[in-house]
Amino acid sequence: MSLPEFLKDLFESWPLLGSIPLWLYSLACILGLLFLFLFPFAGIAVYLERKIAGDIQARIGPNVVGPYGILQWIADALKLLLKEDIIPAAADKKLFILSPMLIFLGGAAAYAVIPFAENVILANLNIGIFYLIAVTSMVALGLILGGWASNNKWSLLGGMRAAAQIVSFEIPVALCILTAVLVTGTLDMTQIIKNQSPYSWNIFHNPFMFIAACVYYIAALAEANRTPFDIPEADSELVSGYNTEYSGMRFAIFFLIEYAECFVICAVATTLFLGGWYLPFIDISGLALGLRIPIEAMVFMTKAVCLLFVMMWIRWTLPRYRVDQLMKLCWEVLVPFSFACLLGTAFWMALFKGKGIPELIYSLLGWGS
Amino acid sequence: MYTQFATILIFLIIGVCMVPLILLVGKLLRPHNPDPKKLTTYECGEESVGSSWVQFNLRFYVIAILFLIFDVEVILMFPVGVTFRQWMTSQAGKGLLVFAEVALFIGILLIGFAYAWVKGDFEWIKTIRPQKKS
Amino acid sequence: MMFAVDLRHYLVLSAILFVLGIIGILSRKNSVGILMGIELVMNSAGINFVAFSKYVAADLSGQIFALFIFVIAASEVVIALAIILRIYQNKTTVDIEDIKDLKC
Amino acid sequence: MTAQDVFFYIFALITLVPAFVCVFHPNILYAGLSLFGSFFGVAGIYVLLGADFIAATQVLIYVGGILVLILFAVMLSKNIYGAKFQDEKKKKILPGLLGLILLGFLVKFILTTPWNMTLTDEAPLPTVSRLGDLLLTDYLLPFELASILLLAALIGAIILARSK
Repeated sequence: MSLPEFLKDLFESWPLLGSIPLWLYSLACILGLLFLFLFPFAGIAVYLERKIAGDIQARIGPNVVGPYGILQWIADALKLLLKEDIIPAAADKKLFILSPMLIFLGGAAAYAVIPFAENVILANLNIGIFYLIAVTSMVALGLILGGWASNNKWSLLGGMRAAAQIVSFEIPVALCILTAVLVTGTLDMTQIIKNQSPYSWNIFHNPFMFIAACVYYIAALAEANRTPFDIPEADSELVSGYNTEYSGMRFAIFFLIEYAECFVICAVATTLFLGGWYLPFIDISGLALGLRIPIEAMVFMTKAVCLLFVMMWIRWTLPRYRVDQLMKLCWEVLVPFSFACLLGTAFWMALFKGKGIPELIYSLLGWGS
Repeated sequence: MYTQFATILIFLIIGVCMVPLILLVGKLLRPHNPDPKKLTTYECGEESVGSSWVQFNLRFYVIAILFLIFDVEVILMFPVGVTFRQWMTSQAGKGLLVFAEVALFIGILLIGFAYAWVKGDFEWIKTIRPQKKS
Repeated sequence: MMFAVDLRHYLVLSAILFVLGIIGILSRKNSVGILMGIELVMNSAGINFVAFSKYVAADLSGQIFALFIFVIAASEVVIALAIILRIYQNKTTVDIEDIKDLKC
Repeated sequence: MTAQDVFFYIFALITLVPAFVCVFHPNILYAGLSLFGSFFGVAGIYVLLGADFIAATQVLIYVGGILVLILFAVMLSKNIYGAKFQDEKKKKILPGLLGLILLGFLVKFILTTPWNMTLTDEAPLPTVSRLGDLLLTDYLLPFELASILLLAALIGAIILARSK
């Protein structure tokens, strides 16, 4: 059940809140998700990134604004808000304004299907993960327009390279998600998690799934333009790629969406491969609903934030790929691997009738759980 | 199903009008004094040379072709992937038959992938040959 | 009742889209624009198939056809744009007026 | 006038107005962009018809794939001597007239023929698993032929597009 329906049933008996129509609940949930989760979390992710970068490079990182620099991201946001926002005279004004909209839509709309806990998912679509792939493929369009509209040779090349990179890394991402769908058998995000259990996560289902998880993580890293794959923003060559001409709040949107997409990648990885809100071997389905949902949300968030930490860790340790190495990596390493995982998982399921390694071990040991 | 998609529609509407809202808030708060010097396109400080709608060769396009063909293949595979588990767990006899169908579908397209690989279409051409001036 | 949406409304909508596509194909000079017209025609066919699959035949055969329309549309666009860009490389123009002589 | 009818008219507008702009706008890049809006309208129509998987496929293939290809083609085929995409000086009266006549015939046929439609108003069921079963059983041959078609399109396009 999706969050708006869950809240409506919860507040059915209340005098005032009982009569509110369902779409008003979803409106409230959407605004809550955007303003209470997406923007603050993106800001905190920026702060985390700079702290981790500082730690890796043996320096302190932001610690001036607020205790340990926690309010640094608010200061950044306000600064960007007050910065002058120029549109270059030679730029194509309409496209210049349209491009951040497309990119924001592509990045933010994926949050509608992220399952934080049992009933806490904004839209319980039957085609959850497929909708997510469809929506994130819109970002490539926004990048092309952004690069083209700013009428700047480097941002044009940066935009084209970013679009080519996102477009070509979408194939391994889609194939690895398809491999996970083969194992779980549904596209509905909450159902994907329910098909797993605290004792058998998808990543251990069969060896090919483990490889598929790694390939997914790497390819999704590249799709979000994160180092070591952030060729478009390669400061040495392309100044700052497609968002050279953007300044002020418009640039903040590009910046914010990059971190929003990073969290989407980690959330999808936890949902598909790491068993969503299930603790490793502790079954908490017996607790009361009111207690279980916060715990599940915390478990889901800890897994996602750990993956986010790994992403940031990678960013400040690995050097950047060249463009031809990047394309060669995608088409000559990741795509063959994901095809192999797809066929391997299909063969494994045909052989063992859909049972994974955990189930086989349990049936051997006679637990039969 | 309609309620879920209604939520998605509301989300998209809010998403679309969120960016102008933020920019509007920004527009109210920030200074606005455009001067021609500031509005020139940024080229590391030098004067920008020539129009930027520069021409580039076709390797971006080859990438887009490969993406679209394999995207369509993945899309055809998604419904099959969803019911794959049912076929495997329930009808015992047909397990390998369904796997053969899926393997044939993917195998045919892997031929195209191998062709593109052997013909070296994945290499990102390092030297850009001068455009043939007509 | 005029407003209760049924099969005819969807068919009228896809007819209008189809005609817009035809006008686009006939009136465009730029060959990439002609391709956009073809995309509109393909979309209108898709709407017809899915509308029939809901209102007339209860099974999903209409949606399967819509799925195969995507396959055909994708491969058609890929080939057509490859031809257009190949012509552009030789004659540096995409206007159909200049691509009339048989030898590029 | 249930909610679905209202949404039908909204999505019909979202489909037709950008399609109209795409056909009649002189600048080819803006025409390509208005296709983006019309593809979203068509995706909304698919949702109203209960085809959720087809709607997501429409967004993924048309917006994420074909439109990217068209925009790449438009940018790659920008003629060098700096003409700013203004290319439409052709008159649009004749095609417009022809289109209107065709539209008149089509609408007449649609409104007169008795369609034996079954008006069911229960909420549409999810379609993905039924599509998968159909693809694997009744429509297996088209499923395999589709991959051959894609193979042919892939190899043909690569040979053509390979910049020698």
